[in-house]
Amino acid sequence: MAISFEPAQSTIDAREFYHKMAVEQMRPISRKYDLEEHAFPQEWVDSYWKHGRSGPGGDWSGANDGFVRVCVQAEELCWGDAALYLRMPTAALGGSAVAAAGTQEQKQKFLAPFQGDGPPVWGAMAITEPQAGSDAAAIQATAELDGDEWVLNGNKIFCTSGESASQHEGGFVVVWATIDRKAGRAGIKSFVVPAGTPGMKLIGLEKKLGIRASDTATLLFEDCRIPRSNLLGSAEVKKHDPKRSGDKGFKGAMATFDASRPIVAAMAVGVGRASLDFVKEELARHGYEVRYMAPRTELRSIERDVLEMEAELHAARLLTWRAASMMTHGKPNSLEASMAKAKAGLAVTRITQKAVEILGPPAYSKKMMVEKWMRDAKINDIFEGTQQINQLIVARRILNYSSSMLR
Amino acid sequence: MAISFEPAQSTIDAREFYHKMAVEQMRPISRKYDLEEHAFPQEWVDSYWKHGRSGPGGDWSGANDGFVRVCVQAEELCWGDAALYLRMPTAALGGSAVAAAGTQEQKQKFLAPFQGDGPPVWGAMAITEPQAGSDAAAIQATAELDGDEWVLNGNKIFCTSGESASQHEGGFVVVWATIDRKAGRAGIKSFVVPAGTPGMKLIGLEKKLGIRASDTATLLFEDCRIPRSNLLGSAEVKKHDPKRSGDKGFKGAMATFDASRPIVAAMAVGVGRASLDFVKEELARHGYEVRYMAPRTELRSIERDVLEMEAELHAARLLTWRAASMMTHGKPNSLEASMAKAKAGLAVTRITQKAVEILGPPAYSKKMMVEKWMRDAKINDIFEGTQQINQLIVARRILNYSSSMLR
Amino acid sequence: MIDFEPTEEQQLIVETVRQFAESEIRPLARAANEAGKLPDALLSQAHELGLVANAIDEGFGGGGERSAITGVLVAEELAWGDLSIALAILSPSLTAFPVQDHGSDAQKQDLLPGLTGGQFVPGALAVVEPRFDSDPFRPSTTARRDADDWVIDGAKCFVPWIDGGATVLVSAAADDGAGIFVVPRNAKGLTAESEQNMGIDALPTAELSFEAVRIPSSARVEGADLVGLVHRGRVGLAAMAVGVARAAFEISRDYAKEREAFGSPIATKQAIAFKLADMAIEIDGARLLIWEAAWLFDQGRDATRAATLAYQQASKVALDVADAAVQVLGGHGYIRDYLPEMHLRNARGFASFEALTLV
Amino acid sequence: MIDFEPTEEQQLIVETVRQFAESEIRPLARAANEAGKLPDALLSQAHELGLVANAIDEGFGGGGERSAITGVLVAEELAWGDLSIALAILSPSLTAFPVQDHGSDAQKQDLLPGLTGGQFVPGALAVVEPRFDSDPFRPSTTARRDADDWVIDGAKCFVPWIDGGATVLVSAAADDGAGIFVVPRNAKGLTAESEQNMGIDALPTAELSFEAVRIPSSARVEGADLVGLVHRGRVGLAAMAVGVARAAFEISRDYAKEREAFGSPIATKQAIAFKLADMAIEIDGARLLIWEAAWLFDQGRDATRAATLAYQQASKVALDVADAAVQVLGGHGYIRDYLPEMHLRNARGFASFEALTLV
Repeated sequence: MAISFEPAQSTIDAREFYHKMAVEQMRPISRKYDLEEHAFPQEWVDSYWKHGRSGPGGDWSGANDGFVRVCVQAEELCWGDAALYLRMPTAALGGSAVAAAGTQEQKQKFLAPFQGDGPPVWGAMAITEPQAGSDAAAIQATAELDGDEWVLNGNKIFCTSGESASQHEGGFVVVWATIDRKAGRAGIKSFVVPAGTPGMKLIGLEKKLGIRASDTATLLFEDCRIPRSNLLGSAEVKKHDPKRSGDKGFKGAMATFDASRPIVAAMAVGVGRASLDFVKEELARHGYEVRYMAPRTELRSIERDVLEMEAELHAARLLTWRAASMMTHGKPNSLEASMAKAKAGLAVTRITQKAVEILGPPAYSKKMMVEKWMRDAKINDIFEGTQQINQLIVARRILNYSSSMLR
Repeated sequence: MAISFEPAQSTIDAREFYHKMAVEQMRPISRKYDLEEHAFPQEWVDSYWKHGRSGPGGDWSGANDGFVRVCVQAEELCWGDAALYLRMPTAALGGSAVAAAGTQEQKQKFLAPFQGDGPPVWGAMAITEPQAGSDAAAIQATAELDGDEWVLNGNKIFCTSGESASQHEGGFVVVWATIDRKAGRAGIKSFVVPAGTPGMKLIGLEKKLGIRASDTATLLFEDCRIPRSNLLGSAEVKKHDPKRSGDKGFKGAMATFDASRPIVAAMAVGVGRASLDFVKEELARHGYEVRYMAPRTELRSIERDVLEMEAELHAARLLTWRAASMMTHGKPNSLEASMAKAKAGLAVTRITQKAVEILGPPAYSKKMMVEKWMRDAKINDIFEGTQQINQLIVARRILNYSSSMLR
Repeated sequence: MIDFEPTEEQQLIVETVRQFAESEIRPLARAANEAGKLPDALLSQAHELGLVANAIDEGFGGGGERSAITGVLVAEELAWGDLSIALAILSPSLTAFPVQDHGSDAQKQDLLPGLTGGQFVPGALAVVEPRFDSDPFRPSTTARRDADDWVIDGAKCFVPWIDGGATVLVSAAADDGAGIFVVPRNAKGLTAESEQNMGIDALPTAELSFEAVRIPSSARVEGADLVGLVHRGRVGLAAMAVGVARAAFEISRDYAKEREAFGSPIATKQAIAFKLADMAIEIDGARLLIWEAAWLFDQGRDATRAATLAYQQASKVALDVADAAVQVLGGHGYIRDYLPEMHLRNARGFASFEALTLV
Repeated sequence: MIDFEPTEEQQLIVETVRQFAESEIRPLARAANEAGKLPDALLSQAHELGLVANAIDEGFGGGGERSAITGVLVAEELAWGDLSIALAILSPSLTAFPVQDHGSDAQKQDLLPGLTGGQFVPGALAVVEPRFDSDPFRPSTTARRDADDWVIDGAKCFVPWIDGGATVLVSAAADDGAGIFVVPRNAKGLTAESEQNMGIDALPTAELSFEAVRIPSSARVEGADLVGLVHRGRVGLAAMAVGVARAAFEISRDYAKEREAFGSPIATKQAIAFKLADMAIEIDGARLLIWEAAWLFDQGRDATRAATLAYQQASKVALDVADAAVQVLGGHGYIRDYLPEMHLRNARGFASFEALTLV
């Protein structure tokens, strides 16, 4: 091994493939689905299902840049449109949970439709509850065993792709619920609820600041029955060691964040780059060159802004790739994943906000896309752990503090 | 009353008086005492004692701008040199404590030398201990009553003017110590220890980043005996209500912060203005005008820096004056005093750091004063409650949280 | 003498406006935003408070109490209620103040009485241009003399375009310098296209296009001072920015005290509490800069520097505070059930609005 | 293939240098700073590690393993120990690299063997000028042809001026563009005045004044690329900035875990813990930018943009981190018993140093 920033050919291919898709399939409909909130982006779903999912990004377990390639895919597609990216028919976080904690049989059963020739399907993960926020241990939803079935009850909000995953046959929602409220975190398990299961009800869709083409659902579980075999991991509740995070099911589900955070960071970088690219194009169009060797005393204010945006964006990108690369090599990357997520979320929030300012009055109008990118970008500072949650994770790791020592 | 930013004539007079003093008495020796750390600035002490202390700043209880005038004085003199300002022969924080919590007799006795015709004298306050930091309730120094005397034992660090106050006859140090360790905060009292009292020993002087002309002393109290009447406030320990801050002595001493924080904020503003004024002069000298109506797209990077520095500095100044004005009118100003202190400390830290950058290579050299102002300024982010302590105070007030709810 | 207390009369006005904002404006804010439409009845109701009329000369039916300080106090409170609605309520000032300050007797007679009558009549001012390098002090829009007329060419954006207005004041470069011109909304060659912006959704604004728009020579506001006008616009906006920031701050503060995570209110976490403290400090700091600029206007002194700094600082603070408020609310900050996301969108506009209100 | 792991050999070098920095440099750092004097023995000791010599061609007694990546890895570790000492240890690179990369055979023969010998021989490079608007790419210092000589006029600052050096490389504008010239320290017309700076106290630096300094035409480093040189300087400095930042971060982290207030370590307070988290994140982000720039050098590709961004980011991060470290230590951060105040002073210089080391 040696430090290198030369992408593998397969990464270059992936970048080209997804960039083309972003330019041709996403950008043309980007504003439309921003304005028509909650409309189903049929053409995009079909296009991704037909061409996108077989593109050179999906399987990263092989050689070359591994998980970095997944990040490059996310960056390119979110350069296209972050909301449409989230709306793609994929197993998403639900799939990661199944892959991380499911048995071979579960993987086969639930993930197969995503490879198949059937109609488009979605996966989703339902964790957050109205009163719980980032505090997974405070989950109130319950799962009770009744004969050979688990009976789920509870209310889940902020479920990305929750509408698609719960309504389109073949998809599924991974639901976090407790099987023993007294056991705290140890009692929390995750369950696969197939689309269309009676008792899983779509209650509403959030109206949001941005990423309006992505469905963010509220799901109600009322005596929702699923087969016993749909539990991910073990049903055992380890009560005696409150400091341990429980079994493979919980841990596996938590571990999905180590993979999802670099992806979310890469998404952020994609949106940020969309803004930055556009700013540079517009500046060039108006005859404002961004100089890398301008004398400090002659540098324009907006030039410095662009230089800072570039540095911040690329630092975020490299932190992201590092976390992804560690994942490829099977190294623990929780710290680095949270670093990347925290950095990218904040950097891109600022970059996209600055882009609107730099481009002046026209950029505040919906005639240009920068205002949308600013709205879209902000989600990256919030979901998959807010800025603050990721700072907390980083802080605990660098201080070597447990979660009880640093709250 | 009506919103007005027109200083009273007496404030204008004070500004002119102290500005002249800053230009003529402070600036010429500023570098000298920065380089000769711990040297006694005889000429400045004499000059202040002879001319400065009778200037139009001291007594603010009268009409006009009241305490704002004291802030204007601090700003002007710290524009001259913050370290020499701190080294002035005044009763300083020790004096404020006596004024706030002392009896008529105590005031007469301890403060008279500051008005008199004798040699220069200093007051000081000794609170911080090696292990206590900002946590006044954790004070370990003890005071025990033995007959008609208090016997003090303990170790005090970061005592501004501690050398001068403890060594020059006529001065005094107000020492915080507990008379009942079990009582926590309620047991903490303040005591006036006259200069030269046996058992009060000067152990060392700190070598510091900046404000090198100001003496920052470590004082050791070993069976240091003072008359019973040197206790400020009552000797009673109110044990039954741990939430109350104790008696007039403690409260009075704490209340001195409501007055001292605006002054410290004004000091910060003075140092910041020194840097900003100099930056603008230098820019003008090099033909760089700072334009207030430049088109956004044409603004120079360093021009924007200056505009931001001006706005930040003046916001800090106005927050300071507001806190001071409330004090003049007898309104509770703890919130506003901490706001001013937090803002000014941080703003001026950044302003002075930026000034060194803007002026390029020559500004990193000791040939110019900006590097010194950057070093001096940082103290304002630290003493009289760090940035963080003041944020904590502000947060508690705006949230209406007690100190036990927000730690 | 330096003092930070508004007069008793001003305190009374502030109290009245604050109550109006709280009980009348705020409850309608979200719906107006989603509908992209002003609540018309509210404008009439607000008109009865006489907020603009009070500043118009008595000779034209006004209260004769022009004060930029009162103006910024009122602007902050209204914008605390809702920015779009605040801009609409105060829009008559956009016509009234330039004409009152610099107009001819005929212009005053023509325009002012309508603004002090029983009916709400909106005003309009076109200063910002839909260009990357829009510069309010140096308009690209031109006014060319042709015989006894002025002929105007160019484009403007962010022009409040509320139903019921008949004229728009337009800044344009003439051969003797930039000036202000009174243009009828229905002038030939003037077209208005509705804008869709990231924020201020409820306020109808238009992008105006002037193609050889011909107006009589008397249509110029002869004494008009574009520089002063823009600065008064900036200070008014700055006050509104502080109003928006205060609204976002208060909502996030209250949310943080209510919302529990890991067993206690999130406001008990230093990361949240200190953020709130910083928001409070920055809001107060920006407000004081604004007050000073307004005071300079009222003193008839040069406020260029003070207004510039206040506008710049308040724009920045509003954006930062609104962003922080969204962050404090977390997922709830990102959805339109709560107001901070709207505050964030609104706040981002201040850097470009320039003269969407006047004090 | 994208990869973030140094080679095994590089890891070994880093480990060695880190140990040297920890056990040899760090213990002497404060005393050297207070004395304003380098610990001479340490330079000889460091010289034995062959850090610069290893990058010089084998033909001149070096190791022939030139790598900018290795360079930045080493620079960070040394600066983590102490910036002044790190700059001194690596100063031979200031002479070696420009000559090796672009010098004539005669120049190489003249200068390189001395740097690979048994004795530490310092190098010197004069690029920054003591002017407000100093621009490393466009020197004000001039080199004028006169018969067979070059005549140099101008001034430079931040020139490392360690005892034992005989020459200084100087950037100057010639009629055919900016170039690099080898000037003997004792050249007539060259005067060196010791500098007193805010930081890097232990490193002797000089402000040089050139008054008609005459050197032979062969003294120009003919192929020298000032632009590339400055960028290599910036990247080396950026790596040192990260080293300084890391040192400040670690000290404040350890302090925060030890220091108690209100009954628990201050690191358990979110305000402190999150600050430390941000410091760690920014340090890592800046380091990766530096690695990429260094990698581009090693690939022989254009690194202008990457080097500029890395330098800018690392300078900023170092200042912010050092300032935050002082803040974490509170009163102790302000006194010279602890290192962060020195880190702060050193960090502020990076924005101006430009080419005080080379990779």
